[in-house]
Amino acid sequence: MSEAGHLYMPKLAVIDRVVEETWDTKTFRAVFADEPLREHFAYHPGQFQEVSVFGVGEATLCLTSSPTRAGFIEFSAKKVGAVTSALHELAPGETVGIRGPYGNWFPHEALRGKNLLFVGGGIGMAPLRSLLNYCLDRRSDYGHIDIFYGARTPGDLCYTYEFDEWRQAPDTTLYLTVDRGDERWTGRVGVVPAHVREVAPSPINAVAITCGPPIMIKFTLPELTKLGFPDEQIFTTLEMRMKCGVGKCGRCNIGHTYVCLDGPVFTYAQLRQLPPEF
Amino acid sequence: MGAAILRKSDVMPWVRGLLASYRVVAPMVEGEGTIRYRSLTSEASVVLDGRRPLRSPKEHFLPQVEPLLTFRGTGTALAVAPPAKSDSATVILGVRPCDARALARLDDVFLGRKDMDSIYGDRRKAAILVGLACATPSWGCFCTSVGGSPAGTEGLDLLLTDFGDHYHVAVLSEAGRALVATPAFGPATDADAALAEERHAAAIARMPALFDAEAVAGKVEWEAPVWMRHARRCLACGACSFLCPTCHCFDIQDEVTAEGGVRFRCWDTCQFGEFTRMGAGHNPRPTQTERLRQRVSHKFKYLVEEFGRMGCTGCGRCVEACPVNIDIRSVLAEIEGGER
Amino acid sequence: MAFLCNWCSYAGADLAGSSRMSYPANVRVVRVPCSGRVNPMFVMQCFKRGFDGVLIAGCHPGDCHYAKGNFYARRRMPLVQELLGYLGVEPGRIRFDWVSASESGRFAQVVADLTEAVRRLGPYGRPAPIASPTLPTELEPVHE
Amino acid sequence: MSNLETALRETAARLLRDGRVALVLGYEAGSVPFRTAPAFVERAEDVERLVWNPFCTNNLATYLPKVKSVGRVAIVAKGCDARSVVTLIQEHQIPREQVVILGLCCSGMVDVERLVPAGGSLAGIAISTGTDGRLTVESDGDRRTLPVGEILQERCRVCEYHAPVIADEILGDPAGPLTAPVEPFAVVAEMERRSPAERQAFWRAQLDRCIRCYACREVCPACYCRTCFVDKAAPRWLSKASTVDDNWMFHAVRAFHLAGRCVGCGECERACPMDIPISRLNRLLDREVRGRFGYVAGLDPESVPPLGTFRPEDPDPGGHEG
Repeated sequence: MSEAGHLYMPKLAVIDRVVEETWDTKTFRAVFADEPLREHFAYHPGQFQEVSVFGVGEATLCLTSSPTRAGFIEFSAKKVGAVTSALHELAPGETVGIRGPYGNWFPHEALRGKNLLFVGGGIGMAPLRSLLNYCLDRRSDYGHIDIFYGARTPGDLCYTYEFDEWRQAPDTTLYLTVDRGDERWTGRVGVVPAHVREVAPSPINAVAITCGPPIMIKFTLPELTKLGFPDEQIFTTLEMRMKCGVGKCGRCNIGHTYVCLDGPVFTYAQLRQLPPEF
Repeated sequence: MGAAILRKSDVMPWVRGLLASYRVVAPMVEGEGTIRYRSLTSEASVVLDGRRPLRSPKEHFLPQVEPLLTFRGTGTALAVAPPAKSDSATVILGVRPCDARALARLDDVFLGRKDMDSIYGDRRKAAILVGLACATPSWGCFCTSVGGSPAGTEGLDLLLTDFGDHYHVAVLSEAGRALVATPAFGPATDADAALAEERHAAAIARMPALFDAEAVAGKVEWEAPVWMRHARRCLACGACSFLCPTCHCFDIQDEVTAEGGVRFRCWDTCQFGEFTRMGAGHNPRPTQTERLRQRVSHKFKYLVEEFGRMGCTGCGRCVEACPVNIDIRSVLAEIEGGER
Repeated sequence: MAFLCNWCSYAGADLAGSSRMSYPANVRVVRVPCSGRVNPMFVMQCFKRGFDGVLIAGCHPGDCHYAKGNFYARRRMPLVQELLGYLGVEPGRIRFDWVSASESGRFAQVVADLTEAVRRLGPYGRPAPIASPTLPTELEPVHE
Repeated sequence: MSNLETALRETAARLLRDGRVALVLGYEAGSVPFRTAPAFVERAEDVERLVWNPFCTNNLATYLPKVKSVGRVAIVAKGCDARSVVTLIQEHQIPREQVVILGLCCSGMVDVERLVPAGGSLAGIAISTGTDGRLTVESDGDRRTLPVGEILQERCRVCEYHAPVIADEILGDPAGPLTAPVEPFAVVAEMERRSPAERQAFWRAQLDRCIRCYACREVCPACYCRTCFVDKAAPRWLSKASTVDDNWMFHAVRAFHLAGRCVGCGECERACPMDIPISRLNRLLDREVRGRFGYVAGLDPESVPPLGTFRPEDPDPGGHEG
């Protein structure tokens, strides 16, 4: 047994802050109990982790904070199952277990100098936010940034408190849309892919990063192809049922690809190679 | 590496001697006559004859349920502890060649793929495997069709061959030699070695290969009527996977106890519906057709692509356990023969 | 563990309490709308979790607030006693009876009888820890 | 037996050709001589796959809720299987008019372990059926002739309904040659002679061997819940860990869910890879339901299941003393 314990031993972290994003989604900021780890928990945008609520279980959640902002980690959870429901009951001061970071990440090195097109839907914005804030913290490394973010209703939009920060960032444009507006909504209405088609961002020296519900991905990928984005320059992160996160429990394979090891970030070109079982 | 002779009457004295410095795990009869590998106490009755047991030594390295950690307290006072160490030297008796080969497949995943699982790894390092060659195959056996043999030595430290009132003991490793260095063992002559060879050949002759597994690996296709044809009668129970010595999928869950709680891992199977069901209900493998395709492709295609060797050693337990007679040998023969 | 139907038995127990009747304190009460609501799984879960005895009390036939809940229970619970008895749970551990809202004395008596019977039978058994037949199972003590 | 097989194939072909059914659920040859496999025949020319022999052990009624979407289904049903179909109709899992029951008068299914002497191997066994229904078995180099009646499964030795109680077509002789059934509840009484402590020890040792593969649940026609209590997360009745207590809870609750519904087809015990005698629990409840409510499962699709109704004159609780 290595001194850090076996592969499945989580590290303890204390909930520092809970933000209610929507009626069923919360963002948790956690601080590692172990002092050195608090500062040096190295991770990349796009990676995921197994969050434990002891007595209930573990949930696979991506890191939504950017590694450029050290001292804490953030993850968002939609209330769908036993563990996420238990998470939603937690208040600051409670302890959770963290295993990770796991999986690959958005290739932020390779994206340097490129224009970035973010296309997010609902809770799918969580992994994109990690990369977006990473790029905004190193703004000069990247070209023009377009952000398309949509949700079913205005009440389903997450991270609303960072919208201004995103809008006012240099050479960055934020397009918000909702499937159904309400009386106070003045922005765009309609599904995200439609707005991407309408605005038609240029694919020249550009990369698209998208994540959202399967239905949105299904209609966004063809739009990006029509706009001229080559398959290798479209990145998405797959939501598969994962359990161990380290390639042992046999749960997250698509063909012989293990999403927890070879993903969760894939290019559209890679997705096309995978058997249609995700 | 040499050989020895062990009279059957000397087996239990030898085993009692082993208990002084090893934990001994051996096949023992339970309930209605089914055999299970259990940790031995001195007066237990070991079953070393008969056919390959329905349960395998996999259970020692990857038990059906084992604690990963315990926890107590809440808030900032929550404390977590690792499970008891399980790396004490262990001798496992009566390991069939197909089960020893199966452990090598588990090694690929638990020791090889990316980070090592130290819980499994510690037990593997601490285990000495005493093999027992198969004289008569069980009705589901097909080890010879997947590159194995009833007298295979891969992964074993000793191989016993039944000579009636005594065993021929082939020494296959230094660890095995250490076990044989006791008065219970007598010298083996060249004639013994020849007789062992003869017995092995006879056992192999009883098991002609049913298909060429190498060919099958290349012919496993995504869209093929063989999946639906066999999977239609599958009832989605877990018998095939739980008894399979190379199936290793597990789930991790928590249980609250009086003192606090325990996180454990337990066997799971891709044949169960909720194995891949996601939070919002989407399930990439909704019916048994996808699940049979996953189970067969994983062992005969994906693992071949990743490790260069199949994830099946032909023990036949899935064939014998299936309540609706889904016979993986028929599935593979159909795949090899192409769709008739 | 005592499953008390809200309209009769629980009221009877409440009356027993308010009129200062003494009955063994080691009974835990779960209020259910009706004895017909007591799912046999509740009874089995009690024994699985280490309870030593279970009482299911409902209204006398004809008094059920929902008219027929206790009639269904009257068919169900004897079968539960038979099945669990077959599995080794001594019949004395499960008491199924009628207690009306006014029968506070009877409630105290039923609880006393059941507790005495269970005391004589002894503890039913502690839930077994997670065990593997080939490995040690003692979990290391949780160090603070 | 073979003329039954021929009659079965002709009936199936007729039903398929006339378009009266979209699917015939039957048995086809298995991968070894002593096993058959459930068959799904959809075309008249495929009826040659259908077989009838003493190894047709599966209770095909378990497939009915799964295949009913194809339209009308014909099902080959032994006496016990037909009673399962009655239960499914009674519990509105499949409408009566949507299932065509091919009732086979069955003379019992073989207990595979009894084909060979103790310790013998079934590997490479050859079996041929004589005209008189006796089996000639060749294995491990010797030949034996075995009358089917002597190597029956336990459930067949106690069978009271070898002629199906419900059928659209009856194949075989309803007054068939089955010998007088062994008293079905003797095995139940045997356990009741043991003390509670002995019973508890017996069942804990047996259920400790359960690997929770759920073969017993999946082969059982009466177990058709979409989400079984085992798979529920809120409340979590059962841990996924196969501890003896959780196994105990699973089998206790499942047995109770079958009270007054189990027809005693014995498939749960046959399918159990660990040979755990779980059908005894159902046999006990069958005896109790008959004794207390005069009800036998799977005889009348119009009747109300015993725990779904009551009679005012049902006995009051006896207030069991220790």
